[in-house]
Order: sequence, then C-alpha cells, then structure tokens
Amino acid sequence: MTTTSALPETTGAPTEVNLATEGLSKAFGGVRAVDGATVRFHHGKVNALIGPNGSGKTTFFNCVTGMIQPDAGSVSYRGTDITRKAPHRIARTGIGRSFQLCRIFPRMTVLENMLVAVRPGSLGRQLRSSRDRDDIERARSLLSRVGIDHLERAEARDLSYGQQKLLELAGVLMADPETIMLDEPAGGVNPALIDRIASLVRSLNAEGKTFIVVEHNMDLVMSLSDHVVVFDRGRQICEGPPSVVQNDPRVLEAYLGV
Amino acid sequence: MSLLLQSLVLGVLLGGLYALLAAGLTLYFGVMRVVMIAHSAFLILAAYLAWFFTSSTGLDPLLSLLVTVPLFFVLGVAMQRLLISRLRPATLTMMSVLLTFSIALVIEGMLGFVFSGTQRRIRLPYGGQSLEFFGANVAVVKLIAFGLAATSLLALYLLLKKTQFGQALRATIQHPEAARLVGINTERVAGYGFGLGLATAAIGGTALSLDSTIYPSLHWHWIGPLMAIIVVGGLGSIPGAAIAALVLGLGQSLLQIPLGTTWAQTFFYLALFATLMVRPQGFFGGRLAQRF
Amino acid sequence: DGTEGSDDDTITIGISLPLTGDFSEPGKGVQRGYEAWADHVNENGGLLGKQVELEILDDQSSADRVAADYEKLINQDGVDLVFGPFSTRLVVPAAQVAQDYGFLFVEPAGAAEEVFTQGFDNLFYAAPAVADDHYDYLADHIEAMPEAERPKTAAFAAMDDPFAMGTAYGLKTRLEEMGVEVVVDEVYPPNTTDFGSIAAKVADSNADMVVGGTQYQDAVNLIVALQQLDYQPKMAAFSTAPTNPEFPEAIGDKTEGILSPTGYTPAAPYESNKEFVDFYTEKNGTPPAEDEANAWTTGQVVAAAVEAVGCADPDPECQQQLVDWLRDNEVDTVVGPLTWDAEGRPQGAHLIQQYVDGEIRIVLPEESAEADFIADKPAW
Amino acid sequence: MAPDPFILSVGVVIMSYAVLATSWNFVGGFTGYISLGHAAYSGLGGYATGLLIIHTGINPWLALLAGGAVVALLAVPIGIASLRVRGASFVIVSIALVLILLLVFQSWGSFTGGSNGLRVPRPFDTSVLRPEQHERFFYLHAALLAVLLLAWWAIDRSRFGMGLKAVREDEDKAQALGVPTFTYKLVAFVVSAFFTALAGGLYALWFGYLDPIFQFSILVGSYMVLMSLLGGIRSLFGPLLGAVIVGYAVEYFKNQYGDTQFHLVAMGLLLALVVLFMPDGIIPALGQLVQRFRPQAASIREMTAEDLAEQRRTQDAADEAGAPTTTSERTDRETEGVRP
Amino acid sequence: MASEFLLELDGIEAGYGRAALVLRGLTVKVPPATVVCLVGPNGAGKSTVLKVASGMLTPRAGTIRVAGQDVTRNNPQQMLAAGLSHVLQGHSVFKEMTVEENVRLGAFSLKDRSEVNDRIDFVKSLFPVVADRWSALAGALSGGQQKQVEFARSLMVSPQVVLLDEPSMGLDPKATGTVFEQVVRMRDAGTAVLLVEQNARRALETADLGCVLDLGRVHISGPADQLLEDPQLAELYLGGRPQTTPAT
Ligand SMILES: Nc1ncnc2c1ncn2[C@@H]1O[C@H](COP(=O)(O)OP(=O)(O)OP(=O)(O)O)[C@@H](O)[C@H]1O
Ligand SMILES: Nc1ncnc2c1ncn2[C@@H]1O[C@H](COP(=O)(O)OP(=O)(O)OP(=O)(O)O)[C@@H](O)[C@H]1O
Ligand SMILES: CC(C)C[C@H](N)C(=O)O
Ligand SMILES: [Mg+2]
Ligand SMILES: [Mg+2]
Repeated sequence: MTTTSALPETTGAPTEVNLATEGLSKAFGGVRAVDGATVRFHHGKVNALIGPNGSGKTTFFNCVTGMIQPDAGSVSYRGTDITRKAPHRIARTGIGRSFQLCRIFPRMTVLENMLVAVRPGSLGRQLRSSRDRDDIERARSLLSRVGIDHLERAEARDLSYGQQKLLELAGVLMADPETIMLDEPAGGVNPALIDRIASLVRSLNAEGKTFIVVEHNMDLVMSLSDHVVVFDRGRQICEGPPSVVQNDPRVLEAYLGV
Repeated sequence: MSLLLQSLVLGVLLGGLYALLAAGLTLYFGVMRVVMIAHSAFLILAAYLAWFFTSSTGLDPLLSLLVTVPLFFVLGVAMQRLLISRLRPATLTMMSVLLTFSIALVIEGMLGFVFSGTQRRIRLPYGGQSLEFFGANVAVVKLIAFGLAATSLLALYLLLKKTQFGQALRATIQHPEAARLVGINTERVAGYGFGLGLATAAIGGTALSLDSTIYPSLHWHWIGPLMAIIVVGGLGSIPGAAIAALVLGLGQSLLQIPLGTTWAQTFFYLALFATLMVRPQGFFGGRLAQRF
Repeated sequence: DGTEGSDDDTITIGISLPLTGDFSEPGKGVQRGYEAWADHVNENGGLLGKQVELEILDDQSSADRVAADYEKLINQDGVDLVFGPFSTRLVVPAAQVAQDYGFLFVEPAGAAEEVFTQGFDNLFYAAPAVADDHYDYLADHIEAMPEAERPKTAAFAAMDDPFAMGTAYGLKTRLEEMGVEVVVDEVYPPNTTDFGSIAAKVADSNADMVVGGTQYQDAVNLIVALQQLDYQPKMAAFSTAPTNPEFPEAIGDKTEGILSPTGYTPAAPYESNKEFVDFYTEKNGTPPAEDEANAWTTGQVVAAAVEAVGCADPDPECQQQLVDWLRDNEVDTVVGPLTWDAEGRPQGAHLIQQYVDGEIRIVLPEESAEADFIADKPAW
Repeated sequence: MAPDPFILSVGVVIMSYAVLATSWNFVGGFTGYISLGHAAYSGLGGYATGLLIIHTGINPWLALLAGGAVVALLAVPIGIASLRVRGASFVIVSIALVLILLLVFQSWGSFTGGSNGLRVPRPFDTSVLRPEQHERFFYLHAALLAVLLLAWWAIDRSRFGMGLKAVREDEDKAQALGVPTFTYKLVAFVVSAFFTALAGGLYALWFGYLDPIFQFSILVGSYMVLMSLLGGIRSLFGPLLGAVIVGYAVEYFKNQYGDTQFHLVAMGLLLALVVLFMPDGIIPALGQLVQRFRPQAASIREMTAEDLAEQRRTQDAADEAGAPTTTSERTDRETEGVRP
Repeated sequence: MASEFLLELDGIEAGYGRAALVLRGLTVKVPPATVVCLVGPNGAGKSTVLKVASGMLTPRAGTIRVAGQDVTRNNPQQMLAAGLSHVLQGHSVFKEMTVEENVRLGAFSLKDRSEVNDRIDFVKSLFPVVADRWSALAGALSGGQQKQVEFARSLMVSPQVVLLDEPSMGLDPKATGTVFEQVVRMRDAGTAVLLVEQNARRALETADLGCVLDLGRVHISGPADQLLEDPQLAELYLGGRPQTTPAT
C-alpha cells in the first residue's frame, strides 16, 4: 500500500496533462454556472476540485463528461478534443464519473449494478453473456472493498443512502476507466470507511489511474490529493499542491470562510 | 373572405373547448404524474349525464352541472384515494396509463350497457341559432361552451397558482415524504387535485354535449388530439396547454380550408412530432418536463 | 356437442351481428328483422316443415370478430345456413369465411360496390340496389326538370366509408353529367364529430344543393352545423340518417324537405309486405324500418331458395344448389321482386323519401309516391 | 382432424397475440419505454405484405419478409424522433403514431384501399382448404414465436440486454457508464418493430382482409401491453402467458356478455386488477410467493464494525503475503446476485 | 411535564416490508435542550431511527413518546402537530417550485403571517443563497445549495423536537458552520435535537450526548466528549485520521 502522494511540493518536472479545459462556459438563464474555466489536471495524479456550494464544480463535471453541452470553450482529454461528444463516447475514451446526487439502477440488484458497468467492447462481446465469471469475481472484490459485499443480492433501491453512494463508487471503479472523476465520494459515508476509500484511491492511483475528486471534506482533500484546483463563481481562482492552496488567502476567503 | 373569418371564429371556439379539456389532462400530469387516459371517457360520461338529465327532466343541460361537478369531484377524490394512490411511486407514470386505460374501458362498457351504443344528441331550442359577428356566424351553443371553458380555465389557473392548496398540491407530487413532513396532508391534497381534474371533465363534457352527438366509444377520438396538445404545450403546464389548444384548434380549422378534414386532423400529430424534434419538453414545459 | 344444429326437426341459421360497437344501432335493427322473420316462419309451418332457430353472435363491429364468429357458427355450432351481418365493412370478411366453407351467403347490408368486386360467387345482397344507385330516382327527377329550375351548384360531404361514399358519389357522377357544378367535395373520417369547418365550406359555397354521404350521427351534426351558419340550400339529401326514426327527434322541427334514399317503405305495395308490416308491428309495437326490412328480405330470399331446392344443410352440395338456384331465379320480397347479377348485385332501385309535413314520405318515383316532391326546401 | 377448425382459428389468434406481445416486449420489457401504439407496426407489416403481393406479385413469404424489412426501415426515423422523449411523452407519441397512420391509411385510398379495406391474396393455393390453412398458420406462428423467444433470451443474458435494462433504470447514468443508450434503444426499437411487422404480416396472410380501423387501433396496441404486463415484462415467457390468458378471456367474456358492452367492463376490470395487485405480472408474483417460504436474507450486516475490522486485518495480512483476494468459499455462489 | 425526556424511543423494533429487522430493540432518549448525536456505519439503521421517530415508518414493537405522550402509531402530520420535525437525508427540496415556495412551505402549518415573514428574513440572513436565488427553481440549484434551502425550510418552524439526518452533507465549510451554529441555537432555545451525522467528529463536538449505532442497536452511548476520546471508537466509527483543522 505505497502512496505516491509524497510528491515534492514544488516539482520542476512538467507533469503530463490529463484533462484540460479552455474557457469553458455554461450559463443557465442568467446564472453563469461555469464561466470561462481554464483548468489543467495532471495525469497519473490525484487531483482535487474544491469550491463553495454553487461554484460550478458539478456543472464543470457535466460539461466535461458530455452530460450537458457547454456554451463555449473546449475540453481536451490527453490531447484529443472531446468537446460536445456524446457522454458514452467520452466514457469510452476512458473517463468514468460518479454523480453527486447518487445515481444507481434502483431495480437491479447490487451485483447487476456492478455488471452493467463492465465496458461492453466489441459487437461480438456485446452479444455475449453478461455473467462473466471474472467480472463477477472482480465485482465482489470491489464491493467488499467498499464494505457492501453482503448486499449483493439486495435491490439497489433498498440500500441506505451511504450504501448507495458506495455502490455508485464501486460501479465507477468496475468500469475500470483510466481517469476517474468523483463528485463528493465521501458525502454521507462513514468516516471509518472514508479512510478505507482513501487507501483504495491511493492504491489505484499507484496502479496508474488519474483521479479528479470534488469534495468538501477538507481532511480528505488535503491528505489525499497531489494537486488542488479551487473554483469560485465558475472559474479557477487558484491551483497548486494542497499545502499551498490551503493557505492561499483567496481560498480562505471564498471557501473556508475565515 | 368570409370563409376565412368564419374558420377563424370556429377555430377559436373549438380551441377554447380543447383548452379546458387539455388543462384537466395536464393537471393530472403536472401535479400527479398521472397520464389520465380516462379523462375523455369521463368527459363523455358527463356528456351522457347532461343528456340524460335533459331528456328526463326537460331542463337545460347546463343545470346538470350542479350535479355533475360535485359528483365528479367526489369521484376523482375516490379514484385517487382508492386506486391511483396504490400505485408505486417509482412506476406511477407508466402504471397510471394502464390503470386509467382500464377505467376508460369500464366507463365505455358501462355507458354502452346502460345507454346502449346509440348516438345521442341533446335537442336544444337554441341549438341551431347563431349570432352575427362581422359577417361570421357564431353559434350560440358554441359560444356558451367557450364561455364555460374560459371561465373554468381561469378559475383553475388561479386556484393552482395563487392558493395555498395549489402549492400543497405541487409539493405533494414533487416530494411526498418531504411534503408530509412539512405538515401537508398529502393524501387529501392529492385526492382533491384529482377531483379538480375530473371536475373540469364534467364541465367540458357538458359543454361538449351542447353541440355534438355522443356515443360510448367517442372518447377515443378525443384522446389523441388532447394528448398531442398537452405534449406540444409542455406536460404539466396549464397555460401551455391552453395556448397550444388554441393554436392547434385554430390551425386545424384554418387548414381544413385547403386540405380537407382528414389531412387537417393530422395537423395535431405533425405538430406533435415537430415539437419533439425542436423542443422535446414542449413549448411551455418545465425545465424537467421531458424526464417524465 | 357441435352437431346439435343438425337435428332433423330444426334448421339452425348462424348470424353474426354488430350488437355492440360502432354499428350497434343498425345491427340491432337487423337483429329485430331476423327474429321477426324467424317467428313468422315458425308460426307458418317452418322451412321444409322444420322449425327455424337463429344462432346470433355479436361481432362488436369488428372485422376480426365477424370472421371468427362465422368460423365458430359453421364449425362448432354446425349451423345449416348463414345470414349476413350488417355493413360493408363486416360483410367482406364474413363472406370470405362463408365462401371458404362453401356456404350460401345472403346479406342485408353490404351495399357498397366493393362487396361485389371481391370475386365471391356465393354472395347476394338482399335489397333493391347497390349504394351507387341509391339516388337514381332523384337524379332522374332532376334531369327531368327544366334546365332553369335545376340546381346549378352542388356541395358534397361524405363520410370516408365505402357505403356512404358510394351513395354520394353515385349521385355526384349523375349530376356532373347533367352539368351541375360541384363546388364542394369533402370527405371526412368516420370519427369526425366537429362539422363546423365542413359546414363553413359548404355554407361559403352557397351551393343550391347539398348532398351528404352519411351514416347517422354525422348527418345530424352536419345539418345542425349548417343551420348554425344559416345556410339555406334549395335541396338537401342525406343517406340513411333521415330514415332513422330518431332523426326527427334529433333535428327538431327543422326536417322539412330533407331527402333520403331508402330501400324500403312500410307502405310498399308488394304482396308480402303487408303481412310483414302487420306481423312486425304487432310484435314490436312500431312499424319496421329499412334495416329490419333488409333482414326480413334476407330471410325471404334464403327461404325461397331452400323451398325450391328442398334442402337446408351445411353440405357443400346443398349450399351450391341454393346458390345456383338464386342465380337463375327471381324472388318476391318485401322490397319487391329481386334478381341478381353474377356478382350478387341486386337489379332494382331505391326509393327517394322526403320529409313532408313532418313525416318522411316517398316522393320518387312518381308511381310509388306518397306525397309530392318539394323542389324548394323550406328554410331550416 | 382432431380439433375443429374454429378451435384452430382461435389458436391462431392466440398465437398471433403471443407473437405480438413478445415482440412488444423487446422494447417495453428491456427499455421500459411503454408503447401503446405498437399496432402501428403490426398494421404497417400487414399492409406492406399485402401491398407488396398485390403490386409486385412476388412470392407471399418473400413479401412477408420484405414487408418486415420495410417496416424496420421506417422504424428507424420514427424511433429517432420518438425515442427522444421518455415516459409519458413517449406513450403519447406512440398513440399519436397509430392515429396518424389510421388517418393516412384511410385517406390515401388509391394506394391502401382506404376505408374500403384491402384484401390480401392467399399464400396457399385453393387446394389447401380453410381448416388446413388454419393448421399451417398455427405452426407458422409458433415457429415465429420460437424465434422471438430465442432472440429475447439471447438479448436478456447479453451485455447488450444489460445495457438496455440500465436504460430502463436510469438512462443518464447508463450513458455515463459508456452505454450508447440511444443506439441501444434504437436497435431494440427496430428489432421490436420488425418482429411486430412480421406478426402483422403473418396475420394478414392468414386473415386475408385489412381494414385500417382495426389495423391501426389503440385497443390492439393496448392489448399487447396488457398481455405483456399480465404475464410479466421482465420474464421470457411473461408475454406468452399473458397472451394465452387474454386470448382466452376475450373469447370467454365475449361468450358471457357477448351482446352487451359488458365484455369491455370485464376486460377493464381484469386489467385494473393486474395493475393494482400484480404490477410486476403473474410470473414474478408467483416467484415472490415461492420466496415467501424461503428464509429471508437480512438486509443489514450481521457483523459489528469490530468483527469486521478484525476480519479485515487478517485478510489484509493475507493480501500482503501475496495470497489471491478471492477465497474459495465464494465460488459456490457464482451468480446468486443476478436475477434469473 | 410528565417526563424528563422530550423524545423517547423505547425498545424499538422496525424493518422494511417483510424483510428482517433493521432496528432490533433500540432505545434512545432525548432530554430538552440537548443534542443527541447518532453515529454509526452506513446501513446501521440511523435513518431508520429517525423515520420511526417521525411516523414515516411504523415500528413492529416498542413505544415512542414525545413529551411523555405515547405517539407510537401517529402519522407524520400528527407527529408534526405533536411538535416534532424531521429533515430528511439526501435531497428533498420541491424541485419544480421556487426557493421562495419551498421556504414558505416550511411554514405550511403556521397561520401567523407576520411570524412567517420574520422567519423568512431570518433564514435569508443565515443562508445568502436563499436570498440570492429567492425566485429560482429549487431543482436548478447545486447540490449543496439545495441542502441549504432544505435546512432553511426546516427552520421556518420551531418545534420541540428536531430530527436532523446528515444536515451537513454536501455543504461547503461555511455552510456547515452555519448549520452547526443553528443546532446549537436550537438547543439553547430548549429544543431536543436528534442529530445523525457522518461528519462524526464535528457532530460530537457540538453534541451533548452521543450514541454509536451498530447492527440496529445502540452499541455505546455516553457524553459526546467521552466518545470522542475513545481510541477504539475512533478507529471503528469515527475515522482513524487525526483531525487536521484547516489553518485559520
Ligand atoms: N440545471 C440548472 N439550471 C439552472 N441553474 C443551474 C443548473 N444547474 C446548476 N445551476 C446553477 O449553477 C451554479 C453551479 O452549480 P453546480 O451544481 O455546478 O455547483 P457545485 O459547485 O457543484 O456546488 P455544490 O458544492 O453545492 O455541489 C449554481 O448556482 C446552480 O444554481
Ligand atoms: N426501503 C428499504 N427497504 C429495505 N431495506 C432498507 C430500506 N431502506 C433501508 N434499508 C436497509 O436498512 C438498513 C438501515 O438503513 P438506514 O437507511 O437506516 O441506514 P443508515 O444508518 O441511515 O445508513 P447511512 O449512513 O448510509 O445513511 C440498511 O442495511 C438498508 O439496506
Ligand atoms: C343501406 C345500408 C343498410 C347499408 C350499410 N350502411 C352499408 O354499410 O353498406
Ligand atoms: Mg456539486
Ligand atoms: Mg441514513
């Protein structure tokens, strides 16, 4: 269980860019939810995106993953432009995401929820049976890592709120994307379990996965991430390693409220 | 040009009736997520009651409203409390289609059973009378129907928008648990909402009976256009339904001049498909409307 | 079980009728006619000395059902003979079943031309004329009018139904030949209930004559819509609706001068008709209307063939003999003597009725007229 | 011959219902898009078959397949337009489609025969008598049904089917997981339309007469939904079971209340009972009944956080030592979590 | 007052449908002017406790008393009348109604207009977003903003007993602060607060008493500060990480 977060805080080596946006904007009526956001996330790192309620983090996620169409600006993923692509295409380029207002398939069992997430692949594979032994094994091990393996036969809608969040997280991991975007993974999750999730994130990160995490739990953000981007009113106001960001006056004023 | 003017007048009058009927339909949906296939069956039921009232007492059919409106309100409350409320919230929209479809069948069957399949029409002394209006003839019965529709539509709108009952009704559908927790008697409110919808059917049916023959299976011919109207107007939006009804009623009436009756009827459905391509949530639909 | 119909002392006749659904009203009329006929036959010694028994099923006005019904009547109930259902739309699928099992198929209500173009060789329409010819006497009469008095323009509105359109277009062809200008020609779907716009077109054309190819409810609605627009034609003709006893009640006192073709009148001078009217009136309290008469006629036609050939059983040979006999012979019925062409079209003509002094009376042809033709219709 | 031709013909009708309901279930059951207007496709299939035979004179069986293909092609743009909306809007659109087709087929008399109806020539020559024809069509329908059931089963267990079910549950989420939801829906929709059209065409060949009023009727479409729901839209044999029950009920109610509209009331009550008391259908309801007698699994964990932590510590230790994460004790419950 | 507790749950057994029990003989008592905090693993049954207490779920056994009165079989509306309010977990704003309508509905059971208006001013001052987005549709707000509106809605009445199910979830640090301040204010006003939180340390810091729930039973209970210090509890339920409060 090694961790790579011991990155020097002022690294000179240029890191590879994973996800980048240029002037990304989205307005709802008069509300400029995302307002010219130009952001870079580092490849192979745990990136955090923080900001006050309503600062546009979720909308940013939605624009990046194609769930809503941005009004202006562009999104590129590892050098290729993915602006305005359909959500499933973006998902297939290797970006997986979770939702803040937890979304699961309510009338499927927990295990089925996991199996849906397996990437279908070629046409031939799509027509093959969905009950692949290896997939089921992997699903079980992920469920056990988030602590809900005992519920695999329960219908997802019968889970408690926190259990549903955990199921969603496990589902995203099941799809095995290269880049994993999590919208408040720790919200409603028991602190003891948060620790375990953090170590799960670290070990996946060590295997080469990139994370972009929106979170209000500052302890988690600070201990987990390599790089933090701070949003306010739809645009980046500051970025850098946690220790730097934490003490930036703009962040203190806009977010931490001191 | 008198034909054009005449068609315009007819279109507005027809649109008014459509508007009232569609408003009821959109009400169930907007506040209860119920697709009420049986709305037009109740409409015909009300028309039958008006006819029965007039043919057995000889009084004006409008007087039957005194009976049918409260009756339908109570029926609506009962229907919501005894039937609709038993459906699971998760599948409410879908299952309500089937449940209300079955209610429509029962009503149609009972009407046929009791009144037979014969076409009925109320004979009114003023049935063929008309007023002259800039060279166009406005039938008295159509004018009454229009007035009835417009008044009840306005009343309905004010009730839902301006009263606490209206708010409670909307809260109930959007999050029943939370509504209960703020102290709303959700069961009663949902029941009243349904009763209100049916009461509009009573008024609409009576208005309809003034100027049309009725028969048990007539309701099928109303469902299509009404459904099209509420989708074009935006599911759940009463002003949307009213405006769409007027526009489509007018459009149908005007298109009949060059196209003939049959093709003019397709106007409703073409408008429906066009709406889907341009604005799937309908022209006045709420932000979240297309989700349902 | 299925053979109870072949008892030696009864002849079972299978019939499917639209007792519910769109055609239920006329369907019930036909039922009354059939039942009256059967009672009459049984009271008068039966057919071939056997009692007649009717087996009537309800086809719910659906083509699928009507075929299933005849399938059941012929195979499961083992009927000896079949009679036809009501309405062109149901006659065609029903006739197919009868044809496949080799049954004679005499029907009371498949008047449209297309019934006779399907290649059925067992079918006979038991009424004086097919739809296209219903207005023949009216056309003759207009033709005979001095040029100046003839209507100059005519407006047509017909329901999209083979029968209704058949009647209206039969007349339209004739009028056009005479040089009458057709200014409106509207076809509306059977489910139309709002006639405002159609009426607006007709009224706007201000045609001298309006012709409705109608069934029932559409005619009532159309007429009221025309009245609302204060359109006053000189001649107004509608098929079937005005002959319906409910019609004057629905329209009120505005019926005067309305024309309609009919295949039957209780006052018709034919030999068997008086017996029919008396028997029927006694049984039902009201004199028979057209639907009842057509049903009775169907009975008479089949009975004539059965008595002449001397057999009535489902055996294809017997049925074929019945068919052959009808091809070559004339049958006297309550609507007059009937003969058929090879496709089963009757060779007679419909009468023209008109509301005169609030009563529907025969006005054409002159030899059968009960009242004088009103050429200039009073305002409605 | 054993069964009398009438029984056989009822059998053909029930089979035809079963084929229609099962076809419907390709979109209704998997994706949860309830179409009350599937009569549009059976009607189109019937007309396409009939018109192809009449106008091109090709072999009736070829016409049937070609008709199905034509309808499938038509279903592509229709699907693209109507699958844009969900839930109630979709239901309404599907109803509108039937009504619009009814108007078109009625009015376009020169091509479709209009309200005069259309007679479809017999596929077998006249030496095949009606009873024998019934028998042949019974087996033809049964064969088509078998194909359908096989296809449904294959999709049900495939990843494609899993994707469709995900669409039914939460379309946006499915998309975020990489399921090309629109394509999946469209494929299911077109497959369903194709099979429905084949069913319609086969029926047209058997029945021999098409009338727009009955072909494009909401009632027919609704029966498909009723039958599927009654049996259970999530079960392979649900629609078939539903079709047998409804087919029988139609005959029965008609026999009982034939000459009044009461059969409609009976049908309505039957439907209402199903919706109220067996919203998932008969097959799942029976399944639940069986479940009732089995011990219930607890929904909450039977281990305290303490025990869990203990277990975890040992497991982590094992992991560290390089042991595989899977324990052998697990392999015996292979697919328990997946519903059949 | 007949009892020293405002809310008493005694020997509660409850579960969903026919499934096995979720709560297995649970007892929780909340005195006036006290915040009792429930913590526990996901799925332990915390929300279920609140649902039982507010009448949304009828217990299979046990009694519920509010201010000494037996209210075991009351429905939510009657519970509200008895002086108990419940803020749900997750998101329960009325999405297609405006923020204003949402907040006003919070006072649905109040008749006094001027009191309603006073309270509106109060919640507007607490949560800027409520004032800023007063006539926006609630469903159009961000997740955290919705939670703020919801909490504001619950502040429109001041009942004797308040049940809060993870009120701070999804809130930014500022808003979290406001929420906990309000909890304290309620307590100071004499209200009994039953608080469920996964932000366990912060919640226990605010609370007077704590209960750790596991397997549908109260595992440990006691004064909140004592629970905070228990190292084993820290590892199992509160998260092992040392607290790093952001620099001020
Ligand atoms: N569908 C929508 N319609 C209208 N406004 C919207 C919509 N979605 C978001 N907004 C507005 O856009 C802004 C940004 O919202 P967003 O959900 O992105 O915030 P967030 O940073 O994720 O906040 P939180 O921390 O509360 O989750 C908010 O002011 C919100 O009200
Ligand atoms: N509607 C339901 N039907 C069946 N089981 C349910 C239902 N709701 C909850 N459960 C089960 O009951 C148990 C307790 O649920 P509850 O929501 O009370 O947990 P919780 O302690 O609030 O958890 P969380 O911290 O995740 O919110 C869980 O194991 C859950 O799976
Ligand atoms: C004259 C009528 C009895 C004919 C019938 N209406 C038909 O459709 O053919
Ligand atoms: Mg957010
Ligand atoms: Mg909870």
